[in-house]
Amino acid sequence: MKSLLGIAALAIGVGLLPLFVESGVWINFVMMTLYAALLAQAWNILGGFGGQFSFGHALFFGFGAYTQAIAQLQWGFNPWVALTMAGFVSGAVGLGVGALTFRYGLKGSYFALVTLAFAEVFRILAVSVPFTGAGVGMMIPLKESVSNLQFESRVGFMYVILGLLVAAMLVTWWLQNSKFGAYLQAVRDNEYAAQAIGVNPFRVKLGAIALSGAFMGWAGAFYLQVFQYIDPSIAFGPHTSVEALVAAIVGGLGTLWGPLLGALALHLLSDLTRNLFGSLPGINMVIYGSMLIVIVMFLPRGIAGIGLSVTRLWRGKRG
Amino acid sequence: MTSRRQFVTQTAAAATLLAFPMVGRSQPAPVKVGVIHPVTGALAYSGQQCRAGALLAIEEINKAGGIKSLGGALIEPILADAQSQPAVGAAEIEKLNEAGVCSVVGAFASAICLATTQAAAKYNLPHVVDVGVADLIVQRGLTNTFRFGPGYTSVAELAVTNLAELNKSAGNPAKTVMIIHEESLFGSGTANLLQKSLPQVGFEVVDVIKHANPTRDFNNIVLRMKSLNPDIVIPANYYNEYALLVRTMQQQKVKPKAIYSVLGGAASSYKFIKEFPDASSGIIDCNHWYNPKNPRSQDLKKRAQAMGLFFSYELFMTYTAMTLLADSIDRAKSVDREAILQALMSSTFSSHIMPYGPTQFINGQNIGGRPLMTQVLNNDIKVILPIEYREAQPLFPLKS
Amino acid sequence: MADIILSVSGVSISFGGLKAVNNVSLDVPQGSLTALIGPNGAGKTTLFALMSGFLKPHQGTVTYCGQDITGQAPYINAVAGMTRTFQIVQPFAAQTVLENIAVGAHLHYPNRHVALNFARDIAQQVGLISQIDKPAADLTVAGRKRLELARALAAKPKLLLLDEVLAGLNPQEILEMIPVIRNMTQQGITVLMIEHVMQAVMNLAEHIWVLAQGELIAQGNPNDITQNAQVIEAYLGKGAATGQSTASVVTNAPSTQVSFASTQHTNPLLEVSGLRGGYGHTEVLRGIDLKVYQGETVALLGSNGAGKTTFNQMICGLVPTQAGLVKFANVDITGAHYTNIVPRGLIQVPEGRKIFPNLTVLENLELGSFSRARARRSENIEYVFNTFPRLRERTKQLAGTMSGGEQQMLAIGRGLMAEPILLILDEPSLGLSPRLVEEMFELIHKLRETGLSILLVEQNVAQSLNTADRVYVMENGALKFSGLPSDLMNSDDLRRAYLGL
Amino acid sequence: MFDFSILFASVLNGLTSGAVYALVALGLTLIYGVLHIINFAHGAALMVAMYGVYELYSKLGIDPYVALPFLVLGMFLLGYALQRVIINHASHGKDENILLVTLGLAIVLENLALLFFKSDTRTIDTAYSLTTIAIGPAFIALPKLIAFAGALVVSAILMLLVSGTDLGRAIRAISKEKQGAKLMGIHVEHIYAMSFGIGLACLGAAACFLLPTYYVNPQVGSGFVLIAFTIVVLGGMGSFSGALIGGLLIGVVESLGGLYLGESLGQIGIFIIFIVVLLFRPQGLFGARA
Repeated sequence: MKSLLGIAALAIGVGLLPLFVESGVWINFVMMTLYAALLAQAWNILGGFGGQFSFGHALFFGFGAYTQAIAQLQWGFNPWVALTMAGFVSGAVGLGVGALTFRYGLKGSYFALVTLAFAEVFRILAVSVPFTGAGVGMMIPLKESVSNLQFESRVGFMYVILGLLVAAMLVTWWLQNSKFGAYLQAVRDNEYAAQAIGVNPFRVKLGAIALSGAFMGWAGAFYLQVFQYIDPSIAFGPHTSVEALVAAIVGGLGTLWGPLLGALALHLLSDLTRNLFGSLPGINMVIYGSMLIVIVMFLPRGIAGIGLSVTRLWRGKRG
Repeated sequence: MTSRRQFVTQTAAAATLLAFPMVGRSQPAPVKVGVIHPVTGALAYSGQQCRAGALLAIEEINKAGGIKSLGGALIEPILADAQSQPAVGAAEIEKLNEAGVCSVVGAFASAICLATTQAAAKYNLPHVVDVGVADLIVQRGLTNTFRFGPGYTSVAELAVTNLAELNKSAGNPAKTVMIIHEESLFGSGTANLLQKSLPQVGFEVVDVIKHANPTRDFNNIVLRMKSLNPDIVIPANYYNEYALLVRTMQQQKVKPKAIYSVLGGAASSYKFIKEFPDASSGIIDCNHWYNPKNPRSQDLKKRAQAMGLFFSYELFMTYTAMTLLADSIDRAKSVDREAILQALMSSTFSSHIMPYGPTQFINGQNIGGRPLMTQVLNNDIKVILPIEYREAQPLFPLKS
Repeated sequence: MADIILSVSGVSISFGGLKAVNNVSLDVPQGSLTALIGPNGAGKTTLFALMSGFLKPHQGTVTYCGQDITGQAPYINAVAGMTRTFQIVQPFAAQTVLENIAVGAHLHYPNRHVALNFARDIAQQVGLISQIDKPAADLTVAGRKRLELARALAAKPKLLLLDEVLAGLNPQEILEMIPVIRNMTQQGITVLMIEHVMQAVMNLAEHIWVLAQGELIAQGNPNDITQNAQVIEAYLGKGAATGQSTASVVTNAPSTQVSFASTQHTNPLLEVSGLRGGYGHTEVLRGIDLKVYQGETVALLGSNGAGKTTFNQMICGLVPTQAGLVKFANVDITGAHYTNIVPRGLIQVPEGRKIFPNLTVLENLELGSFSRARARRSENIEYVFNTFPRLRERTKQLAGTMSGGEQQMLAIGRGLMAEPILLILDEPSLGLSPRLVEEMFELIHKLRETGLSILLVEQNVAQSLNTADRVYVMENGALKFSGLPSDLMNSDDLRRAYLGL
Repeated sequence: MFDFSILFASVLNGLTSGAVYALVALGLTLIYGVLHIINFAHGAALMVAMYGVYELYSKLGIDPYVALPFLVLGMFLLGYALQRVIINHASHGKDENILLVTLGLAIVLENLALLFFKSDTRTIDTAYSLTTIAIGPAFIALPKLIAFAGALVVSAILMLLVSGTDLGRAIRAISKEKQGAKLMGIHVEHIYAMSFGIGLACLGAAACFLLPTYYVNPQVGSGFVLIAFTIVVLGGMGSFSGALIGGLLIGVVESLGGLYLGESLGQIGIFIIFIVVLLFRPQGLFGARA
């Protein structure tokens, strides 16, 4: 219950923000942070609650973005319809990848690397086949109207991403308070013990990767609507995968607020360093990278784990 | 370490620029201009070259007494880093807008320009695109976006007509063409255009090969080239891959009648010629190029080299974009964005170092903008076409 | 005879060379409380795995409620009402006790709240109610055993397989657990338990199966079993069945008696006093005082879970010491890093061999002299090969592909490579066939004759007693007996410790 | 569609490139096999080594092949220090943290390079950079031949080290049986660091063989990481012979793929192999079941 109130508070708080903040920088900052939080939360569903580390979540992101683009440009769907589709398509892709990888019992580094490879395969395909616009990428025309899911101010987009994030967080809350979630975490912590009391690990993992993929897909669709242009390396390149997993891990795996905290911390960090040292190319990223290491060194359980007892710092799930 | 020295001098230059306003107390308020480029990440080199070009222009303008119509107000560059990501570029525009810039110059790469111009449009913030050759940039009806240089369509078209011309004057020695391009927007876009238009002027495109950035090894591409044996090879890619490709051709003893690049990443780069005199010799390029007859371009070149920088197209393209903007601000007689937009739209800017026709912006594109044909001849880059800028006779076909 | 809920007929499985379970058949009657006992490495846990579907038998069938479930996935069996616990407790460490139990409860209660409430009832039953909000990782051994039980109970099993839920508990805790288990049968749950703590087995089980070397050697009610010569032999080793034969063995080892007496006055080689410690929150050792003199062979006996292995690891520097003193060759090595202990010649041949499976036999031996006696490596290899001719034949074979006996020899050989001053042998006879056990002890005799000091940690009592100069018996992390083998043979401590009588 | 001479040249070329990939992969597979770390800083480390080669050549005029021993030593020390000082402490032994730490290291190294060397691509033009040798109908660049031979030699040395010395035995022993190793007095943390050091030392060698025909810039490493992962998986994580053969194989696949499908699409073959191997033979084509 407390968590639900928290989510509500977040929704209302951010929802009212535009009344007090006009600064485009801050609105944009909030929007991009929520966006990063959505990526992280999506990754967290599979990585944090399911213990399955993916290095290729860009796969789902890319499918979402391209679905959004193709549905509009080639099938003439309304962007809102496309947005809905994007999540389902990516979820289905998740099912496919999961069915393959989990059926053959891949876990740990093996699962991580296979996801990486899947993302890369589809990046190359996207570069090579015509209906994705190949290397030229896809650009949706600039038609700013709510019905067209394009807003003249970032505020509109901020509400869209807020809605998506809240949905992701509600799902996460559900994971913490449902049979499915309990089973998922049981499988993460100990597959054998879980089986002994009636859990089917394969089905549970499938559910998780589908959910995770769906939200990643919505994030991709959102990206396209905001920046209007997508190309294979933006869609399937490693950058998005890394952004998602770093924020999730830094924030705290398998927690409700971790991904948001992680995204916030990392965005503050990168914006700060960029604005302070922008004129010395490189040093900002040096500081960013060092901070990443320092955070891991001192918060092994992530930012959300600060409150936890010492013993819990050291125990907990295995990758 | 020269590299470190370069780095220091460059940032020092930036620092002094930023210091200017404090120096002159009596100065009117400085004119803030956003300079946004991908100075870190994959595109860092080009981004930093661009930034250097902008800073050189601003230094020159400020030394010459700033913006006259604003009582000699100095230009204060607000630097921004797009980190080679469109999303970051867009975020940086927001930052520049809050910093109160009256206009923006940037952002080298097409994908980033798409994001920054659109973000700037939300604030009616004038955005001069320095390089960004993708035509999408100026085809979206954004009223704040202006590109002084040519887009790849016009470059490709000109390249094709010029190639036909060269070939005809040499007695049509060349029939077949092979296109090698990098897989992203710029390479693929250019390649598509060439593929369409080359047959119309009587060339047969025997193969089009796309490659990733980075590509570790060009031998198999060159071997393919060897077996298809095209008369002309047309590369459209970035510096690293271009350099590797040409070197590999030399290693594999593949000598087509011409290497005829379109916006070639290295073809008309002094860096490349310096490092690989043999591999580069004879290469023809249809690319952004300065007016060799204009003395200003020569001393700009010297200033750049004095800072340990190569005089690359990124540098003088952004330099020019910056001077164009300064001119418009001067004519606008204000830092009001709308006024600057008007000034840009009506600009007939002529005191620049580019070999362009009369400046006229239509839907944000300067129709006067055009590339030149250059060829690497005895370790220097010489203009071969059009005639009015010709420095040397073209060498075509290459005798081998 | 009540109808049969679980029936195993002729199941066998083997790993590498070792026949872990060999043609075992048994029928578990509905509603009964039965036990499966046998020395370590007898194949009990493997048999559980075969019953519950974690392993697929190479031969034989498993029938549950009249249906053939051979090799059926464990979770399907669990849905059908067969659940198990694990010898090595497997909590969902990151989650609280209540959450752990709730996972089980969800099998029948999809609704979260209902499941949590049911989980609370279960926690109440097994006496965990006070700790439901702790993370499972923070529980004591006893607590985790309870949790293991609770989680299985929450899944409302018809048949419950308990794998050593009492091991490692102190007598008090055991006494608390017994009613909990009995209570289950009263609820109509059929219970089959693997157990080492015999007093529990004896007063709980109505029927007992005895497994040894993967084969069913005896069954019957508790009294028959305790009288069964085969069983006694399986536990206490050859000759223990008849008292006087062992006595003779002890007495016809005068040399040792002398060596023992003579060393009395000199300083001990290994001197442990008041040693305490364990893992995380759980104290395994509750103050151990133990001495080994130069040239002596000392046996440390005790049922498993008694803390013997922890003791070994602690003196070798693998497990942190919480209190007490460890002196080796007159040097205080308490809490020293293992890289400072091994070079002094305190060499352990660990339980479960811990040889390097991906290295060849020769390489294993070579690494034996990694930090000691490297100079005389080749001579020592020769010596080891002469001691174990069978290893010489297998020089280039990957150690992991050898049979258990050969691996044990390799482990000892690897230890000898370091020219140990004191050699600790942890369960050297574990999981070996009787013939190999014989060989193993002959070897230990040989080593002892060479004047090597040995600390022998064993379950095979009679054999150990034949070999040792002095004996310690450990129970629940404390020493219950210390003295001469002959004294122990005639005392009840032994039978109590092993057969719970 | 291609006549023999082309195919022959393409295969030869694939082998020469593959040998260098193998060298990069050897380091990765060693680190993975022992520490079970997926080292994301591997590419960055390669980049550092390449700048090392560049600096030695351009400032001190030391030929890349002469510089090899220094590079190997330097990279070894770097690796040892990184593992012992940073990774080991920061990771708390948790996979996800190790992942982040190596990721962080990669970011730091890449941008330090950007800071010190600027972003421009650097190449060295040795006397032999463009020399080619005719083997039958094919031309192979001399440096690539040297790289091929060199890579084989280095991997041979590495394998001798790992199979023939106590250090090597200890490295392999620890990868499977930590406690047993401790009881033999083998210092686990030290061996871990040694493995990481040796892993990076391989990159030192790779850098020396690469630079005469390649270039260096702060991002150069990224181009080699993914392919190195592929090779490691193909050869079986932790298998050295696997990495070598896998490297050569991938080199050839890449070369022929590029020849027939074109460079961009040709890459896909590599990743399809990668996925298929992971699914159906996760122990790798040559690795033994873990």
